[in-house]
Amino acid sequence: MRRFGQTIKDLWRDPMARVCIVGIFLIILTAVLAPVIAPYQPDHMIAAPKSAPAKDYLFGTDNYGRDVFSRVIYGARVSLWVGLIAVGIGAGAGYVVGMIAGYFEGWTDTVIMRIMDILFAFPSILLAILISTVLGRGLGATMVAIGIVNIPVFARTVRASVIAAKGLEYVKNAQSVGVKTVYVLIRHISPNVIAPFTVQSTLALSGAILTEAAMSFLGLGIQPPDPSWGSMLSEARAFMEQAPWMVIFPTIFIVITILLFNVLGDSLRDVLDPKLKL
Amino acid sequence: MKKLLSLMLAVMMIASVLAGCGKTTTTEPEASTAPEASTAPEASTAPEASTAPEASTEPEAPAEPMILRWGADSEPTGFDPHTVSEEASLRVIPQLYETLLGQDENLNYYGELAESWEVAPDGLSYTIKLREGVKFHSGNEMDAEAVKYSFERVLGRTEAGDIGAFGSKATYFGNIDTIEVVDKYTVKFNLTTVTSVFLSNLCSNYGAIVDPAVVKENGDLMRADGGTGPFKLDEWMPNNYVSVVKFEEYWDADRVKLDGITYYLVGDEAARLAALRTGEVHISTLSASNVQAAAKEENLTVASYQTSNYIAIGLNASTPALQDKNVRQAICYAIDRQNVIDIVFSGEAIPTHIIPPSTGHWSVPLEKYDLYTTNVEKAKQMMEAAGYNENNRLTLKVAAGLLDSIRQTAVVVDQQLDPIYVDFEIVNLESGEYVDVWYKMGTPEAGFDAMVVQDGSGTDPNRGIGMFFTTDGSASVFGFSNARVDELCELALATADEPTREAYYNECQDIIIDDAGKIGVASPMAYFVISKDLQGFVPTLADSSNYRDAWLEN
Amino acid sequence: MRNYIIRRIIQLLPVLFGISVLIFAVMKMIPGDVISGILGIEATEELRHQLEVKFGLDRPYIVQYLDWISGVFIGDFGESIRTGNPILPDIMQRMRVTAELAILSAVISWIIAIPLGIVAAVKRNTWVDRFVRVFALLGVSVPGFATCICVILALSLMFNYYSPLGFVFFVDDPMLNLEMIILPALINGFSISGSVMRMTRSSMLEVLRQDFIKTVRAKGASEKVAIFKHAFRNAMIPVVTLIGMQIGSLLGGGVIMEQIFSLPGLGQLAVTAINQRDYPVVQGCTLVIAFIFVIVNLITDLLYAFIDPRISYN
Amino acid sequence: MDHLLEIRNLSIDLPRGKKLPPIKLVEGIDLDINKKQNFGVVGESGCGKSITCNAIMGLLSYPLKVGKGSSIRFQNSNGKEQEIVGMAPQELCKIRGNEISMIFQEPMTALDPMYTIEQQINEALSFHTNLTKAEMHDASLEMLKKVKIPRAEEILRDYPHHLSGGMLQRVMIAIALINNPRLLIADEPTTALDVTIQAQILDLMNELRESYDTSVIMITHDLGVIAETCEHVAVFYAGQVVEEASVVDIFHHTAHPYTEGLLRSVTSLGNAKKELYTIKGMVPSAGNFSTGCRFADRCDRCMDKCKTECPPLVEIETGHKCRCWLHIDGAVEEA
Repeated sequence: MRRFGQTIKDLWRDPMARVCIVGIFLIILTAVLAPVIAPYQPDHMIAAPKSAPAKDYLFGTDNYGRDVFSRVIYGARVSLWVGLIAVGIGAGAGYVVGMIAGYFEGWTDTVIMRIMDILFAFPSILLAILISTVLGRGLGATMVAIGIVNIPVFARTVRASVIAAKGLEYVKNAQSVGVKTVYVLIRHISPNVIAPFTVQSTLALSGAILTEAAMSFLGLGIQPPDPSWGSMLSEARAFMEQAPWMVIFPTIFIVITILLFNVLGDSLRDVLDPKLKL
Repeated sequence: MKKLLSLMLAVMMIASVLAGCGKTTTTEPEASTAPEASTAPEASTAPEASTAPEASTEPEAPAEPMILRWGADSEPTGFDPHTVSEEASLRVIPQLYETLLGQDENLNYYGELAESWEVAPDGLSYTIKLREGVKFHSGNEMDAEAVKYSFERVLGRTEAGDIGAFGSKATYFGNIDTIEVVDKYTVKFNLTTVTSVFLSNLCSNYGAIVDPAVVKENGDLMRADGGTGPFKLDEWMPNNYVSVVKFEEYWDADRVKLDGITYYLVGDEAARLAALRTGEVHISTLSASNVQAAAKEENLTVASYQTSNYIAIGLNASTPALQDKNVRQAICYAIDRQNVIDIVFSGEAIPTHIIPPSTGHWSVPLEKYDLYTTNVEKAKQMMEAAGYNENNRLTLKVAAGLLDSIRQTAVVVDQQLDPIYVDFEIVNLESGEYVDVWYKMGTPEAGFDAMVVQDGSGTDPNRGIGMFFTTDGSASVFGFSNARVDELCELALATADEPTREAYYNECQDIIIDDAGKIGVASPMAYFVISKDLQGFVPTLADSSNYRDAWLEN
Repeated sequence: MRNYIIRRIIQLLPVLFGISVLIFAVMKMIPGDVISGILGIEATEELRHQLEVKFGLDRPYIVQYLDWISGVFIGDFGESIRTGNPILPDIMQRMRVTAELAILSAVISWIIAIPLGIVAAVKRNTWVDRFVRVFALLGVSVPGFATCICVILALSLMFNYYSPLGFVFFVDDPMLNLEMIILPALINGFSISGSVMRMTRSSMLEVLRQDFIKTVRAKGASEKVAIFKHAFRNAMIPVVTLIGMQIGSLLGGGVIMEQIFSLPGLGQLAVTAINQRDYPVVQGCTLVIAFIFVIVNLITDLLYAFIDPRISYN
Repeated sequence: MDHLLEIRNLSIDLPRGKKLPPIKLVEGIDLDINKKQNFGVVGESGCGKSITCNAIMGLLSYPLKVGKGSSIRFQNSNGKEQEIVGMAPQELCKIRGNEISMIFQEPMTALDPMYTIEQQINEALSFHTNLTKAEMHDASLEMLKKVKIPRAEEILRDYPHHLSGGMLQRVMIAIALINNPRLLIADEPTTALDVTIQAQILDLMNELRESYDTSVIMITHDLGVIAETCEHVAVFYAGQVVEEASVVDIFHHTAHPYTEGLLRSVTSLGNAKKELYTIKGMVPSAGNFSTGCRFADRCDRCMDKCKTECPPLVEIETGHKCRCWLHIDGAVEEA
């Protein structure tokens, strides 16, 4: 894992990346230490409903009178968790499938890509409903649903870059010298796959958090009363005028988190992609 | 570069060709949004023809047609008055169809398609004299034959067989024995048993008079228009708008000032509020909290009336823990109804048990029942007596969904029951699932211990109690069954004398409330947010969609 | 090339077949059924049975599936259980709305994203690059429906404007149609332009480092020719892949966008049908959406050969 | 000015943000190239020889910049003298590919994979001439014949990935010479090719030089190529010209110890058996050149003066310059 340490050191030099790493660390910290940081329990009704931000409830209260600030903090825990695990599933499976399809071409490639087409062509909402029905609602189902929806996208991206990488000279050389296939895949081809893969995973992460919001909009995502940014947002939709803070603060947190991950993705791409040094 | 541009064009060409084909007529009806299964049809919404105040200045017909723009929150499934039950369809049906009788705001009957009616002394037959010269939208004349055909269609005695009409139940027209056509404009209904609610049922849209020719030609009235109402069906663009236009040969045509009504689907509440504010839409429904925001707008007014719907928590009789009456009563004691009303309905609703106060004298006053005065301390003792304490809490799997008010009530009540060792595990079901679970709520297969519902008890207790609490009542899903209640309901149905019916129903209410199997919470108001341009529209519990006297200022 | 297309079309069949089996199974697995939806609360046992027989829901699943799929081949998607209408014409009509929104959003996103992506790559690490990257990130990270609602509320509060209601097709009244669809298309276009912009920048950066760019410049080409004629052409493949994916999903219908702007699109139809367990409609919608996906994917793959001579399919 | 190209005090900087001064990759380069001259530029890789030549074409890749006080003067075909450093981009485009053209080391990746060979040759013509499509076609066809490409008609329609390395390099040469440039810069044209093709390309270049009266700057690290093709040679080391002389003087009267070391480390049939000589130490990296002679710590005849002061490039004989205290008289203490 020397490379990983090296990547972090390189990343640290880029000021933008430094901001992101600190930002993301803070958010993860808030999520983990939610019970300590949050002044109230997320589902306790502490004041009159829909009251404006004030001293003892910084982000105001929602239509039940619960403290939006505590809910946003507890929400971080859920949204981040959903985002990371879902992208993990999607990226992991997608990477492996993409590699195999891209490298072995011919029959395996066609079969795999056709299965990917099936999953990809399937309207994601319906796929989400299927999975949440089979697995029962709540956190687990949402994560798996979003994960599976992401697999084809990753597979396609990875496959495209593997095919492109195979065309390069040095990969052909490695093959011609009789290097074991797995070694070629990992050692030679994957560095080329890393750049688009990183960009794709940061995009997928933002997509995952937004999809979680859409799913709770349809009543599929996180069940009340536990909060996630997405469900808070879809619940607050109807009160946009009288209680705008119910919408503003979750949106701000969603936007910030996704921005941080995406900018980190960019800097990571610059660091990881060997050709992009200067 | 040239190649690139041609390529882009190619892609766009294919997509637009794909979009271009399949040009079809616009009157293709569409599957609707979730059925409001639990809010059963308002038996009472029949058009009201009482003498509305004569409009002072008769507006001369402006050049442009006067079309009322309605902001609908959901999509109708179809317009067959005998079978459809969603709120979205029930807005449009009263414009297209009419019934023999109507009920005014103080629930007195008046003749609509009927000129006069008399009841035989033994109460077993009703003779109705029809209004003459009334035309269907198809141009055929409305006569006794059409009335006979309409009721036989509901009872499944026409060639179409049973069409799944609600009216065929005993609680409606089930006990009509024969229908005689005395002459072209006189119809006689012979009943098998005395039914005091027969006249009130005649006002419901299940008793709408339809044109036999149109029914035979189209099979059903989901998309075809066989009514006599002031407006006829013009165009239906699924998931977008439904438009009805003025029926020239309506029998009371000079009273109708609007040239047409178009119901636009604006699913999103914030969007509806914006459309109302900009005048893009004249009238729409909003939830309690947004109504307060709309009331502040100077070009909008709010017309509201107390509905006969009520939010309730139904407990699954087959759940072991809930078989202990003390636990059920403890839950009833612990609920703070005013708190629910303040949070979920912004204070604009009234506490209620299983028969809402808006049904007038039929509803036993809430103060009579100690169970309905919040007493958390007593509830706590009852729960402790039943063996529950801080580390042995009762967890109930609660189903919610369909309406925001249902979802929010579940969350608020869960919070209120916390001190008496009860926790809700709320699951928001999506409408199809909600309806399915609703049927099984009396059995373990439901998979839920309780369910928050919004039921409509209508204007007559025969429906409010008969349908929901008799053992084989079609809406009695929570497994409640009491022989005495069944017996009382039969007796009440059989007598026409009001005071005795009231005594019977009061006793029923005592038994049902004491059992606390279904705990009433609040009866919400219905709101219409109306643009100041719309005049002459006064919605009431009896009739909330009568636009015969309405007109638009500019 | 021609027999490649034929081969790919043949490959479509198992995909569509797979999807039809999957969607058919899905609809059977989802709890709740259409009959209880229709009858509402006053259904009796024998009435349910009658309706089930009428819609053929009592037959074994295999028979139901074969009956449905054989109909699909001859373009008869069957009737909707809820409304009794033939399904295909209804889906086609909705398709026109969704396609129009999809194309307009896609074109808007290209207009925004591709030039900015190129500029960001060419003027690397200048303030332009940073502005573009932040602009793209905003597009990706702001939740769709939050933007829609804010825009609607802002327009109604400040300009007392609400987009006209009652959808009108472009053929019937172009101006009104455009006025209706421009707002959702702009918001949709903006949100999907983010990822296209990032992909364009990322692949342009890679191409600009290639040797042949230096050769082109050594031949005396101006910066404009080097960037647009040579660099962009090479950078297109990953961008076209992404655009292909996006168009595919756009044509699937954006439910949230359609619901907020009450556009009668395919997404709205599908989700409504799901809510009411209207099996044939859901099955029909899924098949049509899937068919579009697969066709768009095929077109994208063919575009590769069209753009890049190194890739050939004969 | 009688030279075709005069480079005076050329330096190339690598900026390190606003605070730190830029690193000077290449410093104080003075070179003169005459008409029809074969000028060799030799040095280990990383000594700054190719970025110097890129600077001539104004093709320095991001973030490198030409340092202050550098001057590259060029006499174009109608005799006008132009200063290339700081020239307006449109003007520069008129020179590139027309007056000065360049061929690169990696033929496989030097052509745009998306366009046919004909399109890429015609493009070079289209920038500098207004021939019609047909005329361009004939010109390219004729040019391909000149560079001895068989089946020229078909090759025109092919794409770069259809051709071998040798073929592609011939196409590059065709592109470079098609506008009859006055100066051709060849940046290690044969390094990527195998030996047999290498010889053919070098013969082809020598042949073409006659008919095109073009002077050539041959950049290479291979002294064999220098010997075969060049008349005058400049030796680069760590960003400086350390020796410049005719090819004969370089090989037989080498003055600079580094050049000597280079020559001795070339394998020739004669000393196949003896152990190969290698210059000890490493080339200093661009950031920390010593103030003195940059070859000091690797030079076995290094003196104290070499460590402290950088020797100037002095003409020790006519046409033979050297940057070494050994050859600057008076500077040498009696050893």
